[in-house]
Amino acid sequence: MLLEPTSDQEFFRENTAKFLSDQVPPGEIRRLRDDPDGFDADYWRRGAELGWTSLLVDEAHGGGSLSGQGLIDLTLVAYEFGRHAAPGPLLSTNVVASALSRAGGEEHGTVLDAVLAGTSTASWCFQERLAGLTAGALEIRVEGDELVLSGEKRPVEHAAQAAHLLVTGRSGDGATQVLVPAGTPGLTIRPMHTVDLARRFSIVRLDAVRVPLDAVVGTPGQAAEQVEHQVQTALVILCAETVGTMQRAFDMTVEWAFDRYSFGRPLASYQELKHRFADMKSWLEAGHAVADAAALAVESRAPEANELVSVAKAFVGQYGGELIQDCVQIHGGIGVTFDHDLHLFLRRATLDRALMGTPAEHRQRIAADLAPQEDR
Amino acid sequence: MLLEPTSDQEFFRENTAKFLSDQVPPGEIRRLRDDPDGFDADYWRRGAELGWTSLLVDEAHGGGSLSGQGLIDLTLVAYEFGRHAAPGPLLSTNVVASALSRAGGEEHGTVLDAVLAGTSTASWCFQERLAGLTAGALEIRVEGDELVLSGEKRPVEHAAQAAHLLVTGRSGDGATQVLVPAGTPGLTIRPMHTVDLARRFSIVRLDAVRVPLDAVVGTPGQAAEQVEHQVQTALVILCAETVGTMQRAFDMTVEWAFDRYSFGRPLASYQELKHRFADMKSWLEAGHAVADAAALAVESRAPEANELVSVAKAFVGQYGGELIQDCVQIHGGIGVTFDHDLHLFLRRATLDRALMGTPAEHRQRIAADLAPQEDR
Amino acid sequence: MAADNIEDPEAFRQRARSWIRSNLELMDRSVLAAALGGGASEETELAGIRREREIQRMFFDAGFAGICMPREYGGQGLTPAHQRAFNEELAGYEFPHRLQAPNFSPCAAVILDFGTEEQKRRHIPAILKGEELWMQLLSEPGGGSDVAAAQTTAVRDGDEWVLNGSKIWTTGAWWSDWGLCLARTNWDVPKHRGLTVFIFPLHREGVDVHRIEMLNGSKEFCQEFLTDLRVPDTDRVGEVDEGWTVGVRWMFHERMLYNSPLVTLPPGARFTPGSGSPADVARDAGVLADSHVRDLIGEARVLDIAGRELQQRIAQGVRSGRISDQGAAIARLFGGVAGARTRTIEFEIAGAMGGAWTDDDGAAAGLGVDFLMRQAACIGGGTTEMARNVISERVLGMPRERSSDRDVPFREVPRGPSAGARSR
Amino acid sequence: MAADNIEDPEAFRQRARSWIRSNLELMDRSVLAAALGGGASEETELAGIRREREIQRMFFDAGFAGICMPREYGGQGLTPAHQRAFNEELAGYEFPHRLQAPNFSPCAAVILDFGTEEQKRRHIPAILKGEELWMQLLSEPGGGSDVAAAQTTAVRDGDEWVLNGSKIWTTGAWWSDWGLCLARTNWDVPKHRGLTVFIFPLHREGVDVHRIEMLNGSKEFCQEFLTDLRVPDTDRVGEVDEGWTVGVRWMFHERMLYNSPLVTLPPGARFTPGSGSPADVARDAGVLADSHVRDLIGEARVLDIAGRELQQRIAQGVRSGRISDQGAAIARLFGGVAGARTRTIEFEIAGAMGGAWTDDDGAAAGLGVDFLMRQAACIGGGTTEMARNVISERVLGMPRERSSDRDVPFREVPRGPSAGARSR
Repeated sequence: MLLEPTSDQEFFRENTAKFLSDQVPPGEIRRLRDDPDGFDADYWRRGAELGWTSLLVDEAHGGGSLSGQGLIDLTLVAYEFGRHAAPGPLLSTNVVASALSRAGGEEHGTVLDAVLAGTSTASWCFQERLAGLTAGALEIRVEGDELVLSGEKRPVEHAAQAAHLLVTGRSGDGATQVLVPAGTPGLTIRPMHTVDLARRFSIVRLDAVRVPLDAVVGTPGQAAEQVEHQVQTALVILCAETVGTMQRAFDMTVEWAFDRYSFGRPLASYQELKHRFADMKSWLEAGHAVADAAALAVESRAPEANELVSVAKAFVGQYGGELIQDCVQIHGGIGVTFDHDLHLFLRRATLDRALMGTPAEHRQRIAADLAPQEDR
Repeated sequence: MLLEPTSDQEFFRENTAKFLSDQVPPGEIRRLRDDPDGFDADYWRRGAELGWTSLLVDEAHGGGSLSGQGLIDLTLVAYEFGRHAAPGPLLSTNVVASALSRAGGEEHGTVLDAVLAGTSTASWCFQERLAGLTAGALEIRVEGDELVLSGEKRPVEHAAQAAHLLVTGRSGDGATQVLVPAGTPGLTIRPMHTVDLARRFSIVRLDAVRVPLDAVVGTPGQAAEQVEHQVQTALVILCAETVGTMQRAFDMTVEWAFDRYSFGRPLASYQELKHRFADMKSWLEAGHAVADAAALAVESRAPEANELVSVAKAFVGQYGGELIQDCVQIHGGIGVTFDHDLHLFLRRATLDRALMGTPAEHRQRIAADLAPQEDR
Repeated sequence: MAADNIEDPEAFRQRARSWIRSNLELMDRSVLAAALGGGASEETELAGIRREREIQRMFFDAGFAGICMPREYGGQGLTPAHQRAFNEELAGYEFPHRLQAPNFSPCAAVILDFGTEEQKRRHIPAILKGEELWMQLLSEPGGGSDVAAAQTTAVRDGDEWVLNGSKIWTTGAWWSDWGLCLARTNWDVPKHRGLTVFIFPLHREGVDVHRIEMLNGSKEFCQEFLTDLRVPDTDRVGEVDEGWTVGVRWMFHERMLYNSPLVTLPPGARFTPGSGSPADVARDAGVLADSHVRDLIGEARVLDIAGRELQQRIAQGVRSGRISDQGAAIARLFGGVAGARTRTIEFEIAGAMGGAWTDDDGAAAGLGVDFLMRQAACIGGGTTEMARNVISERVLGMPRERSSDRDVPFREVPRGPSAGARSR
Repeated sequence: MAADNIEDPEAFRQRARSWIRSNLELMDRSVLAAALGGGASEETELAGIRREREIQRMFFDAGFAGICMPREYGGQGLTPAHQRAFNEELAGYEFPHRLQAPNFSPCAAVILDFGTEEQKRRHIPAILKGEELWMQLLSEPGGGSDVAAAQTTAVRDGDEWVLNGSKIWTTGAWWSDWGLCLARTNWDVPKHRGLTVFIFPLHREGVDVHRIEMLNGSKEFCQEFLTDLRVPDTDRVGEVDEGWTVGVRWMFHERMLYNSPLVTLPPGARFTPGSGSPADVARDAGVLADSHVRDLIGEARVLDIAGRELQQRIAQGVRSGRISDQGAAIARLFGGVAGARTRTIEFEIAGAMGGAWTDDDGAAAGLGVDFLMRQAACIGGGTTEMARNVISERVLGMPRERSSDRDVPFREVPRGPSAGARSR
């Protein structure tokens, strides 16, 4: 997280932190395991009032940021989501809201208004199996005054809870994005299992789903740049959230190490553990640093943004998991029980690591930029 | 190394250990850095008298083992070579001697006798760039009553010191091995740099090198099985040698940890270091265990021999390097000086790791056996 | 026992093979995986236990129970080579996997080492027949790795002892019969000198067994609350206040687990989660051709085989005396670290399926949950940290870690700000 | 100094750019690599130093020396932002890399922090002009990580001190002019309370500089033997017996190395071995298309960038006070571990060429030797172990490690069986 936030940013972050601590304490997250939606509509609406959905939306469209750098502000929310393993479709609503606003905001103004107000949510149907971070193989065809969509997306965040789905795909050689209302014939939403207790994912199948031409977002066949920016935005959100999980697990475990005595002295006095805490601290601070650098690069549209989001995702994906697992180890058996809180953060970090490209996929992406393969 | 050697084996190993300690103490190894041959002819001949070259050779051809399991006996020598970072073409002479003996021993009897006696050495020209552990792309063609060899081998152990070179290659679809005398026209031997102070490697080029038909070893075009066995033998020797380097570095560093005081108490009393020693001990014992298992499987021609040599090479290649580097770290600055002994063992382990397939190459080989790729 | 009284291991193997083939079903790996992953219902679980007791009884009747246990207590009095032959023949067949650890080892092993003649005659045959299932009551909620810091207290009252306190991490106590329990009988001496070992039935007044839910949904582990539990002095194991002598051996048996000749474990039937190999995961995740994935597949195999060979080396060395009993910690450490790494490898190979999956995803399904549980390999049965302490101090002879409880009456040992709350 | 007195960083950058382009040569990376790899001859090395002194003088004359140093001592009195701009403009050009560490930091930094006014006026301008090159005499042969356990002794004799002992790991002492030296002035108090810092010229009677050969052939490190070396009391830095106050700050500067605003370091010019990137190595080893190799290339890049961003975060935090000075150890730890891992990655990518190579193998040549040296990244400038102690104890506030030398007169501290021999 930002080392030196403005006082506005700090106030904003603290508001969200306080709200999450009150509304979704660990016991509530555990309870959500059995809730099919994973979050409560009222909770989400109140979060939207705190500003969770508007930061990437143009002021002209009803949005607005604190600092003029909306994505940076949003990382503060994502970070607190990580620190609380908080429920709700933070990533998908923000990516969709940003996409609708960037596309002009007018055509889909009603949808955008509802998403901004938190009265409904929108889901981003982007990833496909083994398609990497591209718009995917889903086919988008023009037939008369309709678009016909066919293909499968997975995993899709909170698809079953969303009023609208922003679907990416290919029309001919170009990338296209289409806003599909929930319940459109031909749309099937099949729930998936996930490691997280509160987030919900689905496989979304589109079998010749028909929508009017004006369901398109932006210009048909020209969405590649938009999609790339959405990918970067999503990665920034995931990284900030992961850093939040790392920070929380680390803090809990430092406290445990001071409190817990073994052989008559606190765990924190054992050199081997102290040195592991030192390593964890170095990963944690490096995690903050790369996640922030990536956010700033995307916000400022810097040329290195694409590399930095991959570096950040690869780094926090790998070291975040290792850090929290080390926290589990230091807790011992209690750390793998359902009643303990630690696994809530391990779950979120594990989920985020697997979404939008694993560390290995991002390392390949980085290598592809550094060393294009002449021979392929 | 064998957990429970026979008393014969123990006596044999101790003889070699004592000879190496006397003849090639660390100071002598350091001196060899500037010796173009890397070992002394008399040293090698006396080693041969101790039995270094005869263990894989049939009794009928002048060889013989202690235990009836010659390769197991040889691992004791290789282990001591590792413990002393000893000079000399142990791997190549044994592989060649074994190949000549298995091929019948008669055709190349004079060469075999000299190798057995240690009065000359033979080199095994096997590896090529990026050819993996196959006989290679070197071309062996019949022209009248001659064989014509063309290709390049690298790295070749002690080629420049050898009286004969056993060259593997392809004739048509089959693997063939040919014994080429040093000095044959068309043969170029170009020295390479290496991390080791005593071992020497070369690039051996064969430009239409002509030898009589009877220079072939075994049956032309039918050497695949022989080559596979030679590869397994070489890997067993390298693994045993690496385990010797691990053991020596570990022992030196345990001693250092007891002797060296920091902040008024021995390094061995620091928990963080103690735990690293525990990890090292587990790698060391596992290294002994897999290296021995591989040797036994190859010796007994067990079906899992091929997998076990790759497991052993991958394991000791990776963990051997990590173990000795950790020993360097625990020594601090002194551990990377030329005057200290530790790097002699790090060098040998580093060399052995890179020869005959890196850990990564062996992991690929293991995966290829476990999961053949249907789609390639 | 003289060697010539013993059946030839090869003949024994043949006899075992034909008996196994005509009497046992093939192992259903998916059932095993579900049981281990916590996915089985209580009813299924209890049915499984019943079947395992039944098989154990069949072993007993056929002369395959307690292969390395003394004949006078119902065992076969044979050698580790016989047990190995039996294990190998058993590969692929159902076997009483829940009855191995801690039932045969450490529990039965400790009774054999320290029990009275009467205790051995009463309990060992019952264990071998599958009539008594035993669990170890060793760890405590406030104790962590420091099992000698037991606070569960036993106070003498005539010919009986009265036990109060709590034990935790007892596998399957809810379906087991008897417990082996380390308790404090003296708070006024340093911790190792005031312990005593007791045995008692788990389902009786004074013992409240509570199932703990693990993060993967498994409820196999239990916590027991002992309240004024009365145990006759004849159910004491070893001398009063000398329970640590028993405890040291007890933990040796625990670390030897998979190598104990008292345990029946077919090769390849390690108690690990998942039912597919890393190569299966790669195939079902569609990434089998990727060389980075193949590197991971190779790495997992290297760890698996190196671990197996290490186990064998340590077991052989401990048997022959070339390696001290404490050397068992070396294999425990390696196994823990390799197990955690293997879970990570499988999760990595699963890629996006590691975060969200469906039941159609084959071997790649559910690996995210196994990843969440991966440290269990480095915690259960004594942490890897404790193993590292043992290796450095007992095997390598390095100076003992300073402790603030060595020469202090246990009553006065610092327990930290929140120990009271945690230890209930 | 008021902000309005300061040149705008952008204007400064423009001025720096045009000066650099018209006055400096482009950097020859192969020359740098050879120098770092120990492959340069003594003559080449000395010629390199001469050129660097010359460039430093040009910096001074052009107003680019000591950008963040006070004007009264010849510096420019500007801000870290100016130094950063200068560094960025310098990328790709020759610069006095051997004169940065430890010359400007820690040495000049320590003089600025603790020197007398006279010492600063005499030495800082000379350093900025490239006339004096400084080295730190901190470590000792018997001391390891425990620099406060210095045994080099200074005894007062009137207005002078007489020094005896030995220092080690001084980079380039053979071509340097002055040394900053930590010595013991009192053996009868605990170790931290009996130290004093002195400065003296390195090439004079009583100082014997001996070059140490590293395993890669480099002879940059030296060991000094001090024999009845007489140093005037005016060349003492800080108070008598309070050298540890200086030492703590000294080591902070050392850990800040690459982030110190006193150091001139173009981005990408890190002092690492080798002249090729992992991708270059892969290309020259013929394995660029392999996805496992590409994973390693990606990993090296991740570590490189994460390390860079971490350095910046820590530097920013230390400047603003949000992170304590001790936080510099976090970046030092990460840099060491990442450096060692990167050497391993390059070696792995080189494959067989890592063991044996020719001069024709391009970027894949010689990486085996860099691998042999890889721990240097975790040793030089304070070990990663010491950094972990600092982070856990000073940053996280965990209990200090027990030591047997805290409240004991230094004379009575146990030194181990062979300390005498080792410390000469």
